[in-house]
Amino acid sequence: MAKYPSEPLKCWPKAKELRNKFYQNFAEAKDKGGLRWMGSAWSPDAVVRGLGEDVHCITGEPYGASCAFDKPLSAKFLAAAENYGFARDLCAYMRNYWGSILCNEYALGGGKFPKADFAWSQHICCSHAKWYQNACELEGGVPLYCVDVGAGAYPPFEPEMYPHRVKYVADQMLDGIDWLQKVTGRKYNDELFFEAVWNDMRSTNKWAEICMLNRNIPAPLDEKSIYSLYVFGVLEQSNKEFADFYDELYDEVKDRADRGIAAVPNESKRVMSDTQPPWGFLKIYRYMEQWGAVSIGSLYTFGLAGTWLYDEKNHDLRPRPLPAKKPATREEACTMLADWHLSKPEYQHFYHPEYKTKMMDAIAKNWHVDGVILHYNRGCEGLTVGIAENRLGLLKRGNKVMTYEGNMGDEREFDESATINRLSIFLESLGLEKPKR
Amino acid sequence: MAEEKKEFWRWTESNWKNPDINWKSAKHITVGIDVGSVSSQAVIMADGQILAYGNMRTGSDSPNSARNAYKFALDALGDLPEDRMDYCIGTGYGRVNVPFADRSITEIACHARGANFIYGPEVRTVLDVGGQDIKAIQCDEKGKVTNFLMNDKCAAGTGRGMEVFADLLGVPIQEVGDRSFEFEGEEPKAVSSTCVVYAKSEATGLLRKGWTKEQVLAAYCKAMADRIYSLVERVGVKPEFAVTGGMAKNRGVMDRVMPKIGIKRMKTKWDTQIAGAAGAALFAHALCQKGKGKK
Amino acid sequence: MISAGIDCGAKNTKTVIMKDGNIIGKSSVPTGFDQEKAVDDSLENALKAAGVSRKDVKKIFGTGSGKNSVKMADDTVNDIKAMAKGAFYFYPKARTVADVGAEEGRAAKMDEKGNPVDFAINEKCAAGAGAFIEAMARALETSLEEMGPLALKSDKTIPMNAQCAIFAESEVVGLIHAKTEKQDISKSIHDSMASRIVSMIRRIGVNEDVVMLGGVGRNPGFVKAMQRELNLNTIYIPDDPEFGSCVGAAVLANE
Amino acid sequence: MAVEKFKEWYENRHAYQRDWKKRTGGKIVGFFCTYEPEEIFYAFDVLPVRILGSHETQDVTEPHLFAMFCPFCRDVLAQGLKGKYDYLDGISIGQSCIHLRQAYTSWEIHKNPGWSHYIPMPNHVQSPRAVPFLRGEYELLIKKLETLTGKKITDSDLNRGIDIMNKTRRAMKDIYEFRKQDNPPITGLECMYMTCSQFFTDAREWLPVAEEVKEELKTRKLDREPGKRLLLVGSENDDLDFIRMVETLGERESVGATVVIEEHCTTTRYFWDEVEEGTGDPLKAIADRYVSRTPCPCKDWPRRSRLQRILKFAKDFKADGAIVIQQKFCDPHETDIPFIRRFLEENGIPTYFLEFDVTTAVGPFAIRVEAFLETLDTEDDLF
Repeated sequence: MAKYPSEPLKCWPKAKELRNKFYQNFAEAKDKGGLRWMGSAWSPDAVVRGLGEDVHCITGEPYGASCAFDKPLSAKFLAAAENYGFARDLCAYMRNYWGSILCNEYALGGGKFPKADFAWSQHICCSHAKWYQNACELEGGVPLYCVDVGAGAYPPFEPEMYPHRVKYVADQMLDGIDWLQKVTGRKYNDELFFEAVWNDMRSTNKWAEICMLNRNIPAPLDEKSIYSLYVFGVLEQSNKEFADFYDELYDEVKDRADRGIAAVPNESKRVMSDTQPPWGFLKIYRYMEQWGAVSIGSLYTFGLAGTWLYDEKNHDLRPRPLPAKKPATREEACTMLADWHLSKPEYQHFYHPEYKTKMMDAIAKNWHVDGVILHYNRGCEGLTVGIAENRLGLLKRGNKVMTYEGNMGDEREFDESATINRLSIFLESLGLEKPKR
Repeated sequence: MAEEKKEFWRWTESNWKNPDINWKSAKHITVGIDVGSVSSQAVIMADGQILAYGNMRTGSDSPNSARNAYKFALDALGDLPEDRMDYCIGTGYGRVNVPFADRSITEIACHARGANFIYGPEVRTVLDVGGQDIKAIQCDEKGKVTNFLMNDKCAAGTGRGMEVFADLLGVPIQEVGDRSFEFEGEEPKAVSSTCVVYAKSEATGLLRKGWTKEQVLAAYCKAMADRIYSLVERVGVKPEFAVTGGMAKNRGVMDRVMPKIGIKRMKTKWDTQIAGAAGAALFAHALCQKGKGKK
Repeated sequence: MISAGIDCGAKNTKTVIMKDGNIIGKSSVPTGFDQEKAVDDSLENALKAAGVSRKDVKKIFGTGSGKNSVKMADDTVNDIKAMAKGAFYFYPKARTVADVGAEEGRAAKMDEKGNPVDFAINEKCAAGAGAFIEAMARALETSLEEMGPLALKSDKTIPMNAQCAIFAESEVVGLIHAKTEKQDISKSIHDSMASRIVSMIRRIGVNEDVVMLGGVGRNPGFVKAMQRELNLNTIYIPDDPEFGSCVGAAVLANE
Repeated sequence: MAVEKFKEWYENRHAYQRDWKKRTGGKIVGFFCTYEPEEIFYAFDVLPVRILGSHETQDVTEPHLFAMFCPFCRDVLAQGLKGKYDYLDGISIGQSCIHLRQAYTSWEIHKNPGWSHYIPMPNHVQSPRAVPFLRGEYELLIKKLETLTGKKITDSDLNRGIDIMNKTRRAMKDIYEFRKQDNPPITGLECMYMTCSQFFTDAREWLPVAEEVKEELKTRKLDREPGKRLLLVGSENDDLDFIRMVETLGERESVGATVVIEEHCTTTRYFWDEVEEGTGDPLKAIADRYVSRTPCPCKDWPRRSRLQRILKFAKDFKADGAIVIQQKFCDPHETDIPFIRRFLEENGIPTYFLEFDVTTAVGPFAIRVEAFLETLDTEDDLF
């Protein structure tokens, strides 16, 4: 008794192909005389693209998540990290990553763990720079550069974006360009850089536009699919192919929305989530669908790969518009990129949980959400910082909220049956009926 | 509910005397007392050789536990006057509550020294699984500790947990090891919780599902083995490897830990529970020899 | 109309028979290893106590961790809902309920109809459940029944730091060695557990009227400790607090 | 002994601070992390006091902090929620770890402190861009403090702030010199009372007492065996009970110890480095100081700059071994500790690791410390 028509996404094969190519490029970079680098999902990867088109990256977070899908392998990596002396409560992605180095095993396609030529990352939570600092050391001395983006909240949360703050971040990028040239011995190509900056903004703007389409009832995308699609904005935001793909994807999702195609045909309640899910247990989303609940996304999936601005007046979250023109000088490109990155929604809660609560509540209201499910994720202190206050803040604003504890990348900390039990209680309280047994 | 509850956890207390040594010809009589959270041992040595020992359950009163264990060892011997000791060292969790001890030394040092004695000087890694603690110790050829690690804040995988479990299943503690292998078919998956209280409820759930006691025991022993292994692995295993404490006698756990470690554990004719007390008595003996004993 | 609620818990299985909203019979039996048998026995006993026969019962709802073993149930109810309805039955004014079972502590906030609007569950650590006091009673070498009254005799505050039931055991032994009065240790045990439960209740927010369900509601030492921690003069506890969720299930069956 | 005054201050911090307000009519701002430029507060004649926990179990922070955040930030937040600091005129934090930031923001949400200010202290302190950025932030802080006090300040006010802070730092370093002696005339516990009480008192009142102690130490002899000399390395640690336990082990056990030096944020990371005076740009000089001080590990990258300082401490103070202490769930330290331990071991300093919980009793640690001290014992009488 489906309420809405549904159909699979047409761009799945393309998405799969792009993803495979990305990983393959990294693995094979050296054979073709190229370079390999490692860094976080939030690294300003556009800067690196000025080194040439044969420079490929491995992005730590999606790699850590990929490990989590293979539970026995992940268990081995986690144990290796623990045996080295790393605490069990550290970021689960990071431990999977270090474990891969320590075991010298590559989770994507097997073989030895490909050593990077340099590390290029950013720092906002307490772990990001330390992640690669340690990885560099474990790999026997790989050079490291990190851009600190902890320069304060973006307007409207702060009255203005103080020039010295943007300058701090932009100047680190400028220094980073010199550093990149020094450690690679390559000459830097500014044109490639300008293009990459533009693609970074294009892809993250378009991702936000795609998420906007999920305001539609029924939702054209469910969060499980979103997880497979947002990854491009996470892997390498400045990648032109990814930006182009998001254009295509936008058209398809727009068409679905126009035609009333649902991701979940029996959608009768809409929920949103927060933070990374326990990757090994995405079946909890299927379970919700059986009840007729669709997860329409989250500030996490919207904001990790998308750039938005919070509109205080209308209490809404809106895609950040592209600037009027592309950058023309190195300084201008760094400034534009710094300013763009500083406005990431996922950076704001590091300064105050209220900022995140406002954005989440705006999603709840404008995406017609009936309930909020917060994952108290033991695997990531960065995205769970302030989450208990978010819960209180969302409740205060009249939302129904449930929480569950788990871990995005360490299955030992997820209790499946207890979580299912909580979910059923919550879904029932939203007025859904449990599926017949 | 009239039937009185049997205490399946209760392991056999024992004492022993060495028939080959006459204490009357000994120069130094030294005593080591190990008051643990679950069991207490007293080892009496004559010139560095074990003369007698006693092994008992610890009561809630540790000064008495120390005295009782010592008395129990004296009982085995029969004719040694209680005050004929040159030096006594207390060790274990209740070490500061051994009223007649001249000095106390941690059980970490004593287990290493004791393992060196009961297993031989080749031992480099000692695993001691006690009532509440798991200790992985590295030592040199003299039995001196070079590195050690202890479990923190959670008693999962310890001897006390095994006792609670034996009680729950109604399997006498001595039989747990053998029984845990007596089932048909595949080895069951380890229980997911080694927390004593939760493992209990998980076990109840498994029994309700129709598992045999033996399968449940296997699953629990496996979980304990996993937990113990993770600690051992963190300190690093250098051969030779020896196990002390009560858990050494539980093949249900040990036969599941050893394949993971990948080497054989050393064998001994001695009761593994007396290692700590033996180490203490040996330290006492060394002090006497150097004229640093009392008097 | 006659309805029944059966709560198959970790330790005991309870049944309540209701007629037109009044309790007419109840029974509790140890759950043991065979849940289905416990369910049968408990229902049988309760029917006997109520003086009605099985076919008089129009609807049976099951709840508790073993709710799927309640084979004769027309439907099952989740623990939170059953607990909230039970509390509402006894104290319609209450908006906060806590239920402390043998292995789990739960708390919920309710609306004016007794439906849960927010909830918290204390899982994974026995230090916040009834089993904790039981384990501590053994360490203190006293009976579970004596623990509460013992605690009431003490006015000392000794912080209990161990977070694991097994370590708490040795902390208790340590206190005995230090010649601490049994009554003071008992109070410390109850304070420690109450603090954990209150921590959980605070997660959903404390309202004036708090209802407590679950077997530990019979333990005066624990109740006193809860009052202290919550800073409340009264906590509402029905006469047979362990039947709370069971009553909730029966009420829902009746509805 | 003057040294006892510090213990009194430590234990009666609230009474002192309330009294200070009454006496001076001044304002007090509570700060959460040692990345707070106290010089600027002193320039405004505002008293900056650090908020530390009370080491008591509590049940008020559960709704605000998810379980995986460190016990220290919980303990700190509990102080606010329980109203123990209701006399403050404001709160502030210089950004370091995100755990403590949570305590700050929850405090701000639920206690309405009136005045609050967040300083995005740069994380990339090894970048030349950090100082100009931080100087910009200090200008914002000054504007904000003007709203609190209704005052304007000049460079000479800033110099006054620098002067008093530098003097307390120098006094403490002078006192630490005494700990290099074979039998130090001051224990680790006393030093900890001294450094922590500086967080709670007006530096101008604390300093003369410290100077008095300096004089007394010249002739003081302690009637105790120093035992093994220990270096403490770690995260936030004002766990006086632990240090007391370590330093009194020798009274009942056959091994004893004295803490002779620490590398953590309640002592040396806080006070060791001074602000350069007479540069003509005091605000930049202050920024320079906070950027170049021994960092918290979350700012110690890409180079691990703490290692050399820790080793120098170990050598200068002749430590026999190091105890590495970490608050449970403290991610910044957890990312450094495996490397610090390896580094110290390679340099001949044995280490032992302890995971702390400010609200946990020190009892279970005694056996570990004692066993560690036994491994440091080179006397062969036992073998």
